[in-house]
Amino acid sequence: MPRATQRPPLGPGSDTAEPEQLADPSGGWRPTVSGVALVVALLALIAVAVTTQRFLTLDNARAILASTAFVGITAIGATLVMIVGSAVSMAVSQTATVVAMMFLATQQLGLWTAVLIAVAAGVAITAAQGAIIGFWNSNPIVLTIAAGFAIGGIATWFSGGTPVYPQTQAFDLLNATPLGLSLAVYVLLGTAVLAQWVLSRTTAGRQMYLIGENRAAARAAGLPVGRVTTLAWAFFGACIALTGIFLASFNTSATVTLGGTLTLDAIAAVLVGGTAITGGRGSALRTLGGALLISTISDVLLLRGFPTGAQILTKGLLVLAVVVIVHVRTTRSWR
Amino acid sequence: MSGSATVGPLDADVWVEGLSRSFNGVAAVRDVSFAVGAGEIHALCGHNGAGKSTVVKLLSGQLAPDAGRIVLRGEAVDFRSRQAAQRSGVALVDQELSVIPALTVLENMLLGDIHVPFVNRRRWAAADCRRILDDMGLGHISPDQPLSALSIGERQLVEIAKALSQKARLVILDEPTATLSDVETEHVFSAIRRVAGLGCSVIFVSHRLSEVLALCDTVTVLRDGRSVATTPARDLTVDELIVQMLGAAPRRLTATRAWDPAHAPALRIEHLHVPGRLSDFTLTASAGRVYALAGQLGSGASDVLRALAGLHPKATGVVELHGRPLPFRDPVRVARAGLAFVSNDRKSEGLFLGTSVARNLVATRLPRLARAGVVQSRLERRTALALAEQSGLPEGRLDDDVLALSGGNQQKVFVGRCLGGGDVWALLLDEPTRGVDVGGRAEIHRLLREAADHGLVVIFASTELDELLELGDVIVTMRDGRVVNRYEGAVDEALLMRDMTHGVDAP
Amino acid sequence: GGNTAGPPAPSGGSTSLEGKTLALVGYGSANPWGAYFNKVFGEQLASTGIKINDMTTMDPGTQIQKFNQAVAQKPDLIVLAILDTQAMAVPIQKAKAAGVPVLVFDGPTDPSVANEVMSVLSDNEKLGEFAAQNIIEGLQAQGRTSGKIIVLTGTKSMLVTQDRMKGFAKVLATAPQYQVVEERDANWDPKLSGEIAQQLLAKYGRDGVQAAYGMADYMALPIIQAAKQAGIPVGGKDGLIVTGSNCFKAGIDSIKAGELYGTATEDPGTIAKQTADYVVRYLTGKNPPQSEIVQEERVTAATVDRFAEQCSHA
Amino acid sequence: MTSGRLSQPDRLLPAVSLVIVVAGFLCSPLVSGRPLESFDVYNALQGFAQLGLLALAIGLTMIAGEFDLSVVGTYALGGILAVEAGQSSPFLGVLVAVAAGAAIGAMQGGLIARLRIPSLPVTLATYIALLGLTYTMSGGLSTTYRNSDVTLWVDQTVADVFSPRSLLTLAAFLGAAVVLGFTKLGRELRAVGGDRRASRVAGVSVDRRLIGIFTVSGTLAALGGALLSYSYASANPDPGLQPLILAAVAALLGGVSLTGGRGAPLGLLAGTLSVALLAQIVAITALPDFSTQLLYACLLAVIVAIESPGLHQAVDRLRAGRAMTTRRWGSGVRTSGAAASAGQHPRRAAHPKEKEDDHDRGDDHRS
Ligand SMILES: Nc1ncnc2c1ncn2[C@@H]1O[C@H](COP(=O)(O)OP(=O)(O)OP(=O)(O)O)[C@@H](O)[C@H]1O
Ligand SMILES: Nc1ncnc2c1ncn2[C@@H]1O[C@H](COP(=O)(O)OP(=O)(O)OP(=O)(O)O)[C@@H](O)[C@H]1O
Ligand SMILES: O[C@@H]1[C@@H](O)[C@H](O)OC[C@H]1O
Ligand SMILES: [Mg+2]
Ligand SMILES: [Mg+2]
Repeated sequence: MPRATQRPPLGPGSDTAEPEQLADPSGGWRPTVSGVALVVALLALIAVAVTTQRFLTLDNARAILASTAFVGITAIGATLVMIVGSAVSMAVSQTATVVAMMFLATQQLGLWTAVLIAVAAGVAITAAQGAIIGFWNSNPIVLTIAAGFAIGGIATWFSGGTPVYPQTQAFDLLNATPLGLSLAVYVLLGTAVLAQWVLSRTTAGRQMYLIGENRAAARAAGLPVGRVTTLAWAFFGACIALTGIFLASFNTSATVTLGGTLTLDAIAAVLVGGTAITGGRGSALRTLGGALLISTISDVLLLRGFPTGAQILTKGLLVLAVVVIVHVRTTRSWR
Repeated sequence: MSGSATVGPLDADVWVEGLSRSFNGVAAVRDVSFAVGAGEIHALCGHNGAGKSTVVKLLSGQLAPDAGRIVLRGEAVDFRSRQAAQRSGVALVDQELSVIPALTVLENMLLGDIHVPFVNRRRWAAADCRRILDDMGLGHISPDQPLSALSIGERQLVEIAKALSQKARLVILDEPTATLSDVETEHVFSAIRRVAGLGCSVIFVSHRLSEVLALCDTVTVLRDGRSVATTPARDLTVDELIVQMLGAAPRRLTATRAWDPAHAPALRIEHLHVPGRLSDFTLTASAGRVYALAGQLGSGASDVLRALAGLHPKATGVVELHGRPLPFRDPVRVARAGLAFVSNDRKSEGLFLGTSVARNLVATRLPRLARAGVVQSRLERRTALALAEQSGLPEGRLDDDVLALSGGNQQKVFVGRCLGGGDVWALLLDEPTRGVDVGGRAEIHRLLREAADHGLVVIFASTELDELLELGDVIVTMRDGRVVNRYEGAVDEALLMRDMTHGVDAP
Repeated sequence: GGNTAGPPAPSGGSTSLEGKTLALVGYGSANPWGAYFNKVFGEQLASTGIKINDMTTMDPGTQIQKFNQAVAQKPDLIVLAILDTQAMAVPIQKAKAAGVPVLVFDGPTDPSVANEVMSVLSDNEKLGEFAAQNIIEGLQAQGRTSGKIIVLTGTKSMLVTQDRMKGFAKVLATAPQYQVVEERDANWDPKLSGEIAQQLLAKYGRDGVQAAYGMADYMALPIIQAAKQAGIPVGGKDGLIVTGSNCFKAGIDSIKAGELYGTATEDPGTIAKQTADYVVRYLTGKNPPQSEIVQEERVTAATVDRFAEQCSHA
Repeated sequence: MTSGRLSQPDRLLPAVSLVIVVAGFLCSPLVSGRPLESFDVYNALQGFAQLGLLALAIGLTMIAGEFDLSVVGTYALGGILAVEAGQSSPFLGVLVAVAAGAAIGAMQGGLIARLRIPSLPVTLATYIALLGLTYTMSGGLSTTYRNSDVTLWVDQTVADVFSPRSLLTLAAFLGAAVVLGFTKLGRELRAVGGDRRASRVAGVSVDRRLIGIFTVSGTLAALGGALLSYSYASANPDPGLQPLILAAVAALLGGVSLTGGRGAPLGLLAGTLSVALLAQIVAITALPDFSTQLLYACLLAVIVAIESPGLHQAVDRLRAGRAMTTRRWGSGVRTSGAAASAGQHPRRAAHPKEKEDDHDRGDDHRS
């Protein structure tokens, strides 16, 4: 096994996931029962992983990263929305689909124009929902279910259901693999770093935590609740749009069902990253860790020859375990 | 659990012996003992964090003791839950309002009462409820009204009425009157006396010491989790009680100083009106002075502040800050204009409890600590340190979550957040010392006085006469949503009381 | 009932079917295949004057409700594309009992009710066979004496999928040197197909897989994309041989670009035309055979030009 | 309880949506050109039966302030178990399904109540795991139910418009209505949903109620799946999210809110009937399929508008601002006169809604 000794440049998912999993939201690491459980679980995973044939190969690391990218990018955006207290969006896959359609339909205007249009559309659709939630204090789940119906219905109406084909192949540039990694992976890493910086260093990011922790207090204190919430959703929209663009490029055509199970996959990644669904705590890097962890586990199970059902089952149990570990520390209940 | 020979004070109905409880190794209650006789009204006093509520939680089945025992009518009990305590006849009014807005008044009264049958018997229950409400001075409220339609004070009264009507052996009331007006408090006291008269033991917790002495037979004082004294109330004065609580005599505030006329009018409020709550409130406030809005709950005092803070979207009127109109229906623009609001509820509408003290202190001024939208960490840290020092918070706790602070210190964080910097022009505080002990209260009063000295307009609303008199340079009394009188200087408790309870249209 | 005995208005030679109603309980327009079918089917019958009630959906539960509704409305014919084979058996029996004729298109019914309906079926077994032929041909052309194959199927619970796999396995058995190492349900989902392909290609490594079958072109293309991103060559002298088995425009383009080795027809336009034709024959009393099978064709680089037009509508 | 309560959203929403949809149903002949028949009602009720138990399950957890996303997973599992265990005896199949559903519900309820974990992540995780389980059990294939007697029986016409399946579903709603309406359970469930801490303090066995309601939810979902698989003669290992979303829409139209504390089984019944009738209207009038999506979007938009406290405040703010500009002069005098003439304590005289606004800190309905 010549390849097995060769360490991949970015390392397998679990390696990058590990330190982030442990980071405390406020920065410092405090040993807790749940933290210890997490370390043990991760060590176990690493043990299982490294004893799995072909796990420690460059190709495999690349595959893990690549299969994390689409869901990961959206999940990074979803993290901001969860932190700001809007829980989740149920309209993600519909939005990604519509963006993908627009992206392919505008290829003849040039790649970057098409990208711009697609991102603008994603931001507009999603930020509009964010504005309603932020300024009017609407329930995000009800609103996004409605938005999902509306977007899906309108997309079917206008496209008549036929796939959208690009008139030029300009998008193929986005399928490039510089240094052997697909472009989406770089975008994923870039998005994660950017999101983390926004959250921890910018005024808006810091206000997101405060608003998510206690919306009424934020409002009474005169924090710009509506504006900041809209901003978080706008960022989310840009992330969904990027995913849609990559999905479109990858598939070279777009149909109404392109988004697939993106909605729940993204939520799962954010939750495994330990972001609290009640808002106020979480981190983009940990979401990246969560997304990588899920891909890594799927990968290990796949390499070990487990069937699809077992993979899904394990993913579910993993999410459950992390949710229990993460939320056991807080007694705040979901309201 | 039971049976074993238990000997307590002969006539004791409730006997607590050697009760202890710690949280994460920190003792909240240590070796507390006292006894309450049948029909006795027994007060628990002590400053914030002394352990009163923890004792209450141990007695009412919300917490299990680490050591010690609770004996009810000669039988040792071991409550594993609220229900278990309730089965033994312990009724409770928790420190935090614990009624359900989503239910009707009647449903709230029935909730959790073990005497209420599993299958509903509505008509019978409604009649009972009607009578209980009338006794509590709530004749105007219908049992079928959703609780969400009631004011906070009325909700509190419903909760008290509920506890007193449960045919309990022991009723525990943890700061039941903190949100009540004096008239309402009188109703509560007579109701408490009535159940005590029927042989029920009562444990009463309050920071309003004169009210404690007026109502209770015996007072047990807790200090740092220990019971330091149990004394008949008739043998105590308020000052003596304070000495017991603090272990030393309290520091008195120096008299308010004369107003420096150099300070020009800063905040002009004209014809402020909130439909159904406040009519025609007019006040011109100058920098450097403390304005006190005196009024019971529902008097409109608190609505003045909420309206100014942008939290009453229906408010109308004209408000000017430094001669410029204040967009007072929008909390964001109000804050940007330099008005800081401290609500009367630091938990749900105040602090970010799961966030560190430092981040709470700078929460409202992040834009000013940022360059091009990026928060400057060093500047942030410096500001937090300065604010902590200014508000008398221990520097060592800057990185702790606010949740881990005592109530008094939490309130200091809340007030401290509004201080310092040239970015705040007016402080609006609603009950700035609610539930804060004597020491904490003096600290907060000092902070507010200093803020005024630094040239801020300070307006606060309070229901407590002491506080109004101690702190207010100008006192505006309010009732029924309208201003009754305005005092500068010569005023006394009796005058204030009369204005607040009878208003202008008094006979 | 809808059978108003109005005199058929004789109009310019073509048989007028004015007054006849037809319930189309087909695939919903959310499915691209269904969308194009519905369009062509409607166009074909527009001139006949038949009234078509749109009762299409992609949700199996809704389909049953709509089908039962269609039966109750007693149209002259129900045209049906089955989403859940089993679940549709009893409703079909009820339609039979109510005397409402049913014409099934695309995938077959449950065998228990096969005699209760008329059908215009795509030849799914053939489609699977073509896919296997493509792979064998491609690998042999590369001169390979052995080869490992991965398969991403449509929703496994659908008979369509099962039939394609049956045909695929049958033909592949004739070339035992080529073996399926992995067969996975990708649920007619392009995104899922891409993810699974990435993982499988990583699992077997650069040299571990020689051919791949994605059951529709929109599932085969993500495999190609995944291979390219993993640095695995596609097509050509020693690249991965990838085949689809029902054609879409993107697949045709890919064949022309030399990436997709081949596919097969099963294009919605052809079935739609044949189904529409069947409807007219039936309603004008021409007694068409109870079941017709659509002629499926294999598409490779050699034949792509012949099928390019036919396959370019979905 | 009194007529005044009709204005509360938990009564208003289901009443209005049912009235609108029934009116649409009655008008559908105008489009379809065919008079309504008893079959149309039967078929609508079949749609109701398909959705009903799921909607009841999710609705009851929503009243308790929780959101049980796993019901679709339990629904799928119930279907598969009923088919596998019920080939010879349908009752055994239902029993096995229901037992499994109850166990899954109890497990989740236990985690949520005892560890005080929010329900959305827990039930999402369980949903994914259950999907894996059904997939493993079925190999991803639909499993066939061969007992066609049962299949015919569950959907046979009873009294022209009902079937045993729709009657059973109806009975579940009525049963829930009786239990919650006539015992203290209803009150306690809403209390738990309204304010959990306060309920605990008041002496409600919050944990037991939560575990109970999740057990009921799992049971109902599994029963729904079992009945559906008997009706379809097959069980689908992955029904997708559509049933869940429709059930949630039914519950929301039924007047429950995602904040909890509000709603009743009869409201849920009306909401579920509304959704089923809407689908039936689309079927009768042969509207294109996507119009169903758009109709749901519109109905939900109404709910969003009603339940957005910030929207109402914005409207108030706008009105107050406009009032200021039109009555610049003397406004104070007039308004103060108005309040005084009420001759009552303004707090007491005020309309309840205004007080609610004031105390509504606007955070209590984060989801
Ligand atoms: N759940 C808890 N976890 C950790 N510490 C606690 C907890 N509850 C109370 N404490 C701590 O125990 C001590 C006693 O608190 P307690 O609430 O009994 O005080 P109190 O006398 O009621 O004060 P107050 O007058 O402010 O209500 C305080 O230091 C408090 O911070
Ligand atoms: N709610 C809580 N959760 C966790 N820990 C708590 C909580 N309340 C108090 N503690 C811990 O218990 C300790 C004692 O609490 P308390 O608030 O009584 O401190 P204190 O002695 O009154 O200090 P201070 O002088 O700051 O008021 C605190 O230092 C804190 O770490
Ligand atoms: O047979 C059809 C398949 O070819 C298409 O691609 O998707 C829907 C299927 O029913
Ligand atoms: Mg206390
Ligand atoms: Mg203290």
